[in-house]
Formats: sequence, C-alpha cells, structure tokens
Amino acid sequence: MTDILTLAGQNLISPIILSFALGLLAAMARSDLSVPEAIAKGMSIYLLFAIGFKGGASLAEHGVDARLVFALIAGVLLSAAIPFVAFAMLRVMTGLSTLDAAAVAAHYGSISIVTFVAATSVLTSQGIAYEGYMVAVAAAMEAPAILSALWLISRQGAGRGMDAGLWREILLNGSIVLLLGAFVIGAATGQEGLAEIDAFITAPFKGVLCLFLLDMGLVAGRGLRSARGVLTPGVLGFGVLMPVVGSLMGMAAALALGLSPGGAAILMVLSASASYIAVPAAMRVALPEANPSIYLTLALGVTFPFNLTLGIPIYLALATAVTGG
Amino acid sequence: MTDILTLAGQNLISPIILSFALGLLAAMARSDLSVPEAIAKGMSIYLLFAIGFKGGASLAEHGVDARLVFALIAGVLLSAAIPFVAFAMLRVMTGLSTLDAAAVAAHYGSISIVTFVAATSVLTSQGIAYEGYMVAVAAAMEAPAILSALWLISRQGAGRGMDAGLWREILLNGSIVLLLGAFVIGAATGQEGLAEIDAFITAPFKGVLCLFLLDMGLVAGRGLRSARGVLTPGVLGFGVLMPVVGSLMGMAAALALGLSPGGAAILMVLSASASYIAVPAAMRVALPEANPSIYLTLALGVTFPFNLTLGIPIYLALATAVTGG
Amino acid sequence: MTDILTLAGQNLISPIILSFALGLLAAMARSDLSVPEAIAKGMSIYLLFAIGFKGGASLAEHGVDARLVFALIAGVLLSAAIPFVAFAMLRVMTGLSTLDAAAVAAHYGSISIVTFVAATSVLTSQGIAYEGYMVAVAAAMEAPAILSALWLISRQGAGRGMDAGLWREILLNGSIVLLLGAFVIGAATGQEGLAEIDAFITAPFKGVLCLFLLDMGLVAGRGLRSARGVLTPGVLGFGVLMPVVGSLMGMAAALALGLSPGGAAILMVLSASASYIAVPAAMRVALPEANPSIYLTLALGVTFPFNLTLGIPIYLALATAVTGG
Amino acid sequence: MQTHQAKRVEIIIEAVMERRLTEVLVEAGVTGFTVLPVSGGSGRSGQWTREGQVGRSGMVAVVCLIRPDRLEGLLQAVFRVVNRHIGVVSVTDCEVLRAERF
Amino acid sequence: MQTHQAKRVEIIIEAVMERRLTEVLVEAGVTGFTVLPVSGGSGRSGQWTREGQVGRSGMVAVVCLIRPDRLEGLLQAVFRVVNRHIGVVSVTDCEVLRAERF
Amino acid sequence: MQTHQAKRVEIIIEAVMERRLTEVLVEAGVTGFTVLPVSGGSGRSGQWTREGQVGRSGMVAVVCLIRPDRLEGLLQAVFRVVNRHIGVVSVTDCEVLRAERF
Ligand SMILES: Nc1ncnc2c1ncn2[C@@H]1O[C@H](COP(=O)(O)O)[C@@H](O)[C@H]1O
Ligand SMILES: Nc1ncnc2c1ncn2[C@@H]1O[C@H](COP(=O)(O)O)[C@@H](O)[C@H]1O
Ligand SMILES: Nc1ncnc2c1ncn2[C@@H]1O[C@H](COP(=O)(O)O)[C@@H](O)[C@H]1O
Ligand code: NA
Ligand code: NA
Ligand code: NA
Repeated sequence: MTDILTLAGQNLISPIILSFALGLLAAMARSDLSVPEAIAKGMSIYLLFAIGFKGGASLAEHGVDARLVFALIAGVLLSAAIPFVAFAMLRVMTGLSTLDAAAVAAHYGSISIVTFVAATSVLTSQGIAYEGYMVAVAAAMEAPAILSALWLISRQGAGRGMDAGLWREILLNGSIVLLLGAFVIGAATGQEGLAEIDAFITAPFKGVLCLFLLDMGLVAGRGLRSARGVLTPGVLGFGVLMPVVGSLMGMAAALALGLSPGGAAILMVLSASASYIAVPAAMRVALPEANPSIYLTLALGVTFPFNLTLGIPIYLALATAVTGG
Repeated sequence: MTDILTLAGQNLISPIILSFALGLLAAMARSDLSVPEAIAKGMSIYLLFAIGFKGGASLAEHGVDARLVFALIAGVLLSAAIPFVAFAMLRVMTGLSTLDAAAVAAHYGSISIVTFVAATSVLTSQGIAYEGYMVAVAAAMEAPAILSALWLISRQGAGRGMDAGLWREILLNGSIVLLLGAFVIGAATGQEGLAEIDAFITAPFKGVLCLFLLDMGLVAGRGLRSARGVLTPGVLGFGVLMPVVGSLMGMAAALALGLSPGGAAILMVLSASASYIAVPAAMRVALPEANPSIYLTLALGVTFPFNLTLGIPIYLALATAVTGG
Repeated sequence: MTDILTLAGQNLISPIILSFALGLLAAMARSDLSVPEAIAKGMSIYLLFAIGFKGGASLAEHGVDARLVFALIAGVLLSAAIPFVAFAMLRVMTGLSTLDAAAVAAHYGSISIVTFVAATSVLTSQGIAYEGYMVAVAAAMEAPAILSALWLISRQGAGRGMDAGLWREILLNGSIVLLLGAFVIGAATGQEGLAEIDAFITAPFKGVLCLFLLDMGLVAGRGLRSARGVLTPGVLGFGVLMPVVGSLMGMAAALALGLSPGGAAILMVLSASASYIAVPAAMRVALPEANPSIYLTLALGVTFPFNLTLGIPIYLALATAVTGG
Repeated sequence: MQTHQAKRVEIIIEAVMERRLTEVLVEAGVTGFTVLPVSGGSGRSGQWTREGQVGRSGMVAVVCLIRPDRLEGLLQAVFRVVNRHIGVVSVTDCEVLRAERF
Repeated sequence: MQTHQAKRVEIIIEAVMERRLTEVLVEAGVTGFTVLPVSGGSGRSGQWTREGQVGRSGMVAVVCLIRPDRLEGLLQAVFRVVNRHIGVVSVTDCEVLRAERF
Repeated sequence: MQTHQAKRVEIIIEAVMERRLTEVLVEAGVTGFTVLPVSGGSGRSGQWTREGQVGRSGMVAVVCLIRPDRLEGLLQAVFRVVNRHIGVVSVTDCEVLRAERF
C-alpha cells in the first residue's frame, strides 16, 4: 500500500503528468494556448511508430513466444467482453439511454495507446521488462469492442449496422496500421534496425510524450469545460470504477497467460484504458445518434487522467503482487 | 572593444544567425521557400517548453534566491517604464501619430522570447552561467508594457480601453502560460525530471533554433519587402537606438539587483528586445486603428536582427564590464 | 553480382525501405493512415537543411577541390542532356504525346533529393566516403532539365514558353534555396558549426527519413491506385529502364571527373532519379496540358521505388567496380 | 464574358463522413467537387475546434458547382448521407464560366 | 427535395477577433456557424500570408446560415465587432435543407 | 443595416497559379481578395488530396467581393489565367456592408 502511494506520488510529479496537468489547467482557464492539429497528429505518428518499432525489435531479440498467439487471442476476447460489463454497469449506475450506453461501452473495450505508452515509460524508468509483443496485443484490442457495442445495439433494433466500408475503416484504421506496421518493421530489422534509428525513437521519446500530453490536457480541458452538463455523479463514478474493473479482467487474463509482471501490468492498463481516437470516429459513423460529448468526456476527461495518475501505479502494484514479480 | 568585435564576428558566422540571414535573403529574393504555419508554431512550442523547463530545473538546483522576487518586480517595472521612453523618443525622432507611436512603444516594453533564447545559447556556448529564474522574469515582462501603452493612448481620449476578455487574453496568452508552466514543471521535477527529457530539450535545441530562425528570417523578409514605405530614416533609427536605450535601463536594474554577469546580460537583452507575437495581437484588438506594418516591421525586421547580430555581443560585453564578471 | 544481391537484400530489409513499403501497402489497402501536409513539409525542410549543412561542413573540412567546379558543370550538362535521351526513349517505347513525353523527360533530367538522401545513408552505413560538394551538384541538377524539355516542346510550336516569373520560380525554388543555403552555412561554420547542431541534424536523421518515406509510400500508393490506367507496359518499362540509362550517363561523367567511388555512386543516383516536387510544379505552370498523373506516377510510383530498392545497390556496385574503389 | 447559370451547393458535414459523401456525389453524376478544411464551429451539438485534435474529428465543407437540372438528384443523394448525421446543406444561385465543365 | 429560404452570411475577419465575433453571434441568437481557415489575402492594409506565422495572425472566414428574418439583428451585432476592424461581410440568398435547424 | 449590391467571385485554381492569379486581380483593379486553403477535390482530371504532399500541389480557393460594374473586367482578367489551366470560376450576387471598401 505504501508502495502504491510512493509510486503514485513519484508518478504525479513526473514531467509527463505535469505536462498533462498544465494543458488541463490552461484550457480550463481559457488560455489560448493550443497545439496545431498537424503537430498533434505528427506527434501521435511518431509515438505509434516508435512504440511499435521498439516492440518489434524486442520481439526479434527474445524470439517468438508461444504465448504471443494466446496473448493476442486473450486481447481480442477482453476487448469483446469488456463492453458487456461496461454496458451493464452503465445501465445500473447511470441514466444513459441504451444507445449512449452502448457507445460508451465500446470505448472501454478498446484501448488508449497513450495510456499504454505512459505505462511503458513508467515500467522503463523502474527497470521492469515486459513482453515486446504487447504492442501487437494493443493493436488487436482496438476493434473487437466496436463489434460488441454494435451487437448490443442491433439487439434493440437500432443502429445502422456495419457496411463493408465501415469494416475496412475500423480494421485498417491509421493507428492500427501504423502500430502493427512499425511492429513488423521492428521485428524484421531487429536490433540492427533499432541501432540505426535509436537516436530518433528512443532518446527524445519521453520529451515528445510530454508535449503530446500537454496537447491532450488542452483537448481534455476544452472538452470538460463545454461538457460539464453530461457529467452526472453516476457517469463520473463509472469513469473511475470501470477502469479498475477492466484492469481486473485484464489481470485474470494475464495470470492465465502466465505473463511477466511487466506484461501483466500492461495488459491491465490496456483493459483499463478507453479509446478516444479510433472508437469515437467509428461511433460517429455507426451510431450518429449517440451523444459524442458523453463518451469523449468520459474517456479523455475522466478515465484517461485517472489511469495516468492513480491507475498505472495501482495496476503495476497489483500485477507485481499477483505474479509474484 | 576588440572583444565585442571578435564576439560579434564569431556570433555572425554561427549557424543560428546565418539561418536567419538565409531566410531573410530568400524572402527578399521572392523565393517560394516557406515553413508551414503549423511547423513554425510547433517549433515555438518546443522552444518555450524547453527554455522554461531548463530554467525551472536550474532554479531547483540552485535554490530559490531572495533576488527572484526583486527580479520579477524589476522586470514588471522595466516593462511598464520602457514604453514611456520609447513613446517620447518616437515623438521626437519620427512623424508617427500618437496612436502608432503608442502601439510601437508597447512592443519595446515587452520582450522577444527568441532573442532571449538566442542570448542564452550564446551564453551557454561561452560557458557563462545565468540565473534560471530569468525565464520567469521574461514571462513577467510580457504584459505590463501593453498597459502603459493603453494608458498613453487613453490619456489622449482615444483607444478602446481594456475589457475583461482582453485582460485574460494578455495574461493567459499561450506563450506566457507555456513558459511559466514549463518553468514550474522544471522546478517541481528538478534535475531528475531534466534527466528524463534532456535528450529532447537540450541536445536538439540549437538545431531547432536554426530552423526557427530560418522561418523568422522568411517572415521578416516578407514583411520588409511589403513595408518598405513605412521605414523612414527616423523610424529606422529608432529601431536601432531604442534597443540600446532599453538595454541600458536593463543594465541599471541588473546592477541594482546584483545579478551575475550572465543574468545582467539577459536582463539587458530582455529590455532591448521587442515583442512580435503577444503584443501585436493585443494591439490588433485594443488599438485596431494603429498600423500593424509599422510595429511589425520595426520589431521583427529591424530590432530583432540588430539584437541578434550586434546587440547581444554588445550587451554581454557591457554586462561583463559593469558587473566585473 | 553476389555482392549486389547481398547489398540489395540488406538494403531491402532496412527500416527506411520497409517504412516506404508500409506506406505503399497502407495506401493500396485504402487505410486512412496519413501524414499531415505540414508535417511532410516540415520533414522535407529538416532533411534538406541537414543534408545541405553536412555537405557544406564536409567541404569546409576537406577544402575546396578544383573538381567542384567541374562537377557542377557536369551536373548541369547531365541534367540538360538526359531529357533528350528520355524523350527519344519515350517516343520509341510508349505512345505518349509529344507534350506528355517532354514533360516526363524533364522529370528524369532533374533529381529526387530523397533518393539522394537515401543513397548517402546507405553509403554512410557502409562507411564509404563521398565528396561533400555533391550536395551542390544535386542543387545544380534541379533546373536545367526543365529548359531542355521546354525547348523540346517549343520546337513543336507548342508550350507557353518561359516568362520571367517562371524563371525565378524555378531557380529560386524553395528546395534549391534551402539546400544551397544550408550548404553555404555548413561551409561557412565548418566543423565547429556542425558540432553545435550535430545532435539535431545527424543523430535523428535516419529516423526522420523513415517517417518521411512512410509518407512518400502513402502518396505513391494513393497515386498508383488512382492512376493505374496510365501505366501501360511501355510506360512502366520506361520507368525502370530510364534510371539505369541515366545512371550510366552519370557514371561516364563520374569517370571523366575522377570522383571517388562514393561520389561516383552519388552522381549515378542523381542522374538515375526523377524529380517529383520541383519539376511537376514547373510543368503545371509551363505545360498545363500535359497529364500530371503520368509523370507523377512514373517518378514517384515506379522510378523512386526502383531506385530505392534495386537501383542504389546496383549503382554503388557499378561505381565501386569502375572506379576501382 | 459569357457565363452560365448553375447552382453552388455547400455541404458542411462531419469529417468521418467525407468519403461516404463524395462517393454518393460521384454516383449521383456530379462531375466535380472541392473540399475545404473547417477549423471550428458551433451548432446544436455544441461548439468545437480542430486545434490539437488527433483523430479525424470536426467537419469539412464540400462545395459542388452543378447544372441546375442536376440539383434535385444531387440533393436527394446528399440527403441520404446527411440525414442521420449533423451538418448543413445550402444552395445558392450562381453563374459559371466554361459551362462545358459541369 | 423541400428547401427553405435562408441567408448565407460570410464574415472575413481578423483571427484575433474570432472569439469576440462568435460570442456576439451567439448573443444575437444565431444557432450555428462554421469557421474556415484563411491562408492569405490582400486588401487596403496590404497583402498577407499565414505561412510561417507564429502568432494568431491573419484572418478567418465565419459562415453563418440563418433565417431571413434574423438577418437584420445579426448584421447589427456583427457590425459592432467589425466596425473598427479590418474585414468584410457579405450576404447571399440561399436555400437550405432541414429548416428546423436554423 | 444598409447593404450594397456586390458580386462574390470564387475561383478554385491550382496552387501553383495562385501568384499569377492574384497579380492579374490586382492589375484588374480589384481592391481585395481572400485565399482559402483547399484540402482535396475531384474533377475531370481525377480525385486528389493534399495529405502528405510536399510540393505546392493541389488547389486554392480565391474569394473576391467586387462592385457589380467591375465584374466584366475581372472575369476577363481571370479568364486569361484560368484558360489553359484546370479550375472553376463561379459568380454569386451578394450584399455587402461598408461599400466604400470595394
Ligand atoms: N446555421 C449554421 N450556419 C453555419 N454552420 C452551421 C450552422 N449550424 C450548424 N453548422 C455547422 O454544423 C456543425 C454541426 O451542427 P449541429 O448539427 O447543429 O451541431 C456545427 O458545428 C457547424 O460547424
Ligand atoms: N474585396 C474583397 N474581397 C474579398 N476579401 C477581401 C476584400 N477586401 C478585403 N478582403 C479581406 O479582408 C482583409 C482585410 O482587408 P482590408 O481591411 O481591406 O485590408 C484582406 O486581407 C482580405 O483577406
Ligand atoms: N463542379 C465542380 N464543383 C466544385 N469544384 C470543382 C468542380 N469541378 C472541378 N472542381 C475543382 O477543380 C479541380 C480541377 O477540376 P478539373 O479541371 O475538372 O479536374 C477539382 O479537383 C476540384 O477541386
Ligand atoms: Na480497455
Ligand atoms: Na523590451
Ligand atoms: Na535524374
């Protein structure tokens, strides 16, 4: 317990978290500080490429593990299952309509890649290793949750249902393609490839992450400011409780898979995190009647900061405890 | 004297100055070389974040100095006082209207953060230390000059006067918030935080500054090309004389504060420099009738290059001489 | 021969090539992965500045060589001559109209700076030196080909002919100005200047190149997808044969100049490569009736990948063989 | 100069729907359109800005010049896409040069 | 398709005034507007471009579709903001789909 | 509010021709124009997008508000530039505030 608190305390005064807080405060205070859209997208391309490449290179070093396949399957199942739990919790805890509840549920089954990145950077600074293929697991967890949510809705006779175009958009979503593509490149070129571009993808990584989180703080703050109305206590409570529930589901899977402490922490973080890029876009197409300010505010304004500050230390402490790391 | 010349000579063939010159020449020759707006903004975010963070981390290392508070007060007073001097000089030296003169005066009371950054990079390559809190002083000097200028105008019964919105825009201006925010983050995370993101904010710093100055040269060159008409000899003379006068006011303050030679040089540079981001925007809102091409051309096309090339070496030599450094 | 294959094989699994392949595949599969325009332009500014600066610094180190002037003249002549060969080949191999053939020919006389950069990065990883002034030769080869093509057309009584504005646009084209400007800055500040900004222009260089090639793959893939119609077998054959022919012309010039193996390889690469930035823009102004999808698809979708994968190793092997390196 | 009557249709629609909209335009026989970026706005679903956004958020403006007799078909096609989504459609009378292009 | 008469008001104004303008629009009861970026232009105060600019320089275009009876109120509100500033305001007749939105 | 009749001319033209077009506009006595970025489009020469482009590719939209009596001169000047190039020109009737600016 003290450990968690110490870690959470350390975590809280890291440049990464403080950069997020700076953005959040600046937006709340209505400063005109802003990061251009192109720069935000450029940083996200950098982060996805770097994290994917490093995962692949680490896989190349440690060899393909039989658990890779099982981990991928576990990721898909987690992503598909979590929306059902989230949906049930939302129906109990909040007054959201079926449509809004299903849309929110999709976000929690899917993952937030920045939360993943932030977790890996905590692990790295603590010297805790994790399986390189967790990057591929992250990619595998992006989409299944969307299908679960659409199925939940179609059961009610609503929703548009999937067309071929939407399928392609979800599966060939830019961030999935880049993450997996960089992973494959990293795996193919291995440590040699990593040595060539290490100075680009490793040394400045944390600094870029700071500026990216500054931007995310700004976006989250702007969202919170204009969406205060939707944050009823029930909805807020869900935004904090759901990641913990998700992380426990991830922990169960990690134990079943026999992951390392670091890998278990990552799978917990993935399960706990909520998408705010790929899933919102899919929801706008498939469930346009669902209110975007609910799911965006929850995912980016509540759950993301919770995971960043308290969640990651908690999940890491739990993972270390249960895997006996 | 030889020292100044040697330093100025060295300074002139640094990559930073030559990059600015390249941009200036390219724009004058009407090359279509251009830096996208988003990239220019991205680089300025990087520079503000890096310089703020490093200032804060240095403060954390050396401890808070009683002089910090006095330096902040001195900065505010300098920023508020310089516009009066500038206004008087403009009325004597040029035929500018009261309105235009007041608008120009506001720019010279405020500061140019890139001039500040260029000065720190000269100090760093010469191995001269300066007080980390000078970053906070720079932030403190951004706004007061605007008030002085508006007061100068309102005395004449003109001008719009301040509304609450303008107040917030000036004080929560993006560059102030980012500079101070990064300063606080640097101070809070200290050398440990610096170590985490050093490879991002220190190693590539000078290179980014080169590209940023390339862009500033392009913008300045475009401005000079289209605003040749406004640059009467009197206006031009003001653009060169005023920074020297400002730097002397800064020197007096530095002596009173007992700053180190490096700190004194920085305060002189801040006093000598003219804003071309925050103040122009405020002037467009508060004094829309003032002609922007006068103040922009003076600040960016005359005073900035003067400070960059001759000013910084002169101020540094003076500072070293008077502080006995 | 085995050498070429080994080198080609190694080359093929480098992060740089695989990044291009990733972009190509993603665009072909209609993923929505995309790099913002501002980021693509920002990366190209970085690459031009870095390569120009390093060329200049290397010149400063090794001193100006009498061959510099001859190499520049050779570059201009190559660029002016290659379009005639290309035009003749196009008339024989393809059914393109005179106009389209001339427009395509202009692209092959000019150069692709990214192909040049990729070649230098292969040379650097193999530890092969090359003359620093090859950067200036590259700049000298950008424009002459355009004049040859316009002359080819004006002979037929078509085309708009050059106006003063077009002259300036071609000669003061942003990429030429930046490349040459950075070259001069590098030469003026020498190894000292390089040391100041080395961490920015050398360490992350290859990584940035990867992301830039990812973007180029995306653009090339989009182009190929929408321009499948224009790629007749004859046109396709030209896109692969012409670079080889061009490289042989470059080899002859390199032998005459007595360049080092590395320099010879670079001159071959320059001759083999086809412009897809400066020349297309000039063609849109001067020959608007020529079909842009033909020349863009050929230069970016066929010749660029050919050079990147097979061309560079072949040219390098040939250069090493004939110069006895 | 000789000009010809035409209609200028401006569709402001969510960026995620851009591809679907343009596909429908092409199906409806529209010979050309132009997409302009939008940096922010406000409507019944609140105010938004594109600043710092990473995903394909926000809106785009699609401008389409067409012959008057094609308007009805175009609007019906557009309506199918816009119907369930946020966004606005406006039509203005205009004159164009070079009518053969529309 | 059923369309409804409306007005398309296009306000090209300095970027620093955007927030003040949109606040006035909301006060004047406007239900929606869209902001488009502007990359350059020319007028009595000279030519400008946004390239490489760091500050909030340049102009933006604000497009506002409204019911004809709201035009007068809107223009008066806009005029108060634009009056002392550079910028241009134009009004075009148009037809809109889904009139309930305006 | 008092408004004045004017014409809104919108020229969508290749970005490489922007400078030539605006030079011609100035020569034709146009007192102002505004350039808007364009992110993509489609026409007889195919579909295109600006994403990831490095060169000065794509189109821009130039909007020009003028007094009706200047229209003919403007169109003739514009036509000389647009003639051999891809791009479209449309003219709409509009009302402007502050007529002294046009
Ligand atoms: N009356 C209007 N005039 C111009 N743009 C509008 C208008 N109403 C809505 N929009 C645009 O359409 C978007 C969605 O509108 P809404 O569906 O009302 O939320 C807004 O964010 C604006 O960009
Ligand atoms: N007649 C016009 N048509 C279109 N835009 C204009 C016009 N006049 C001015 N503008 C725009 O408004 C800005 C300021 O105009 P001005 O106040 O005349 O300097 C210009 O830079 C243009 O972007
Ligand atoms: N009917 C149209 N409406 C709006 N924009 C058009 C239209 N036709 C062409 N354009 C624009 O002009 C560009 C060139 O058209 P085109 O010359 O037909 O290839 C297209 O890519 C569009 O951006
Ligand atoms: Na999740
Ligand atoms: Na000052
Ligand atoms: Na060539």
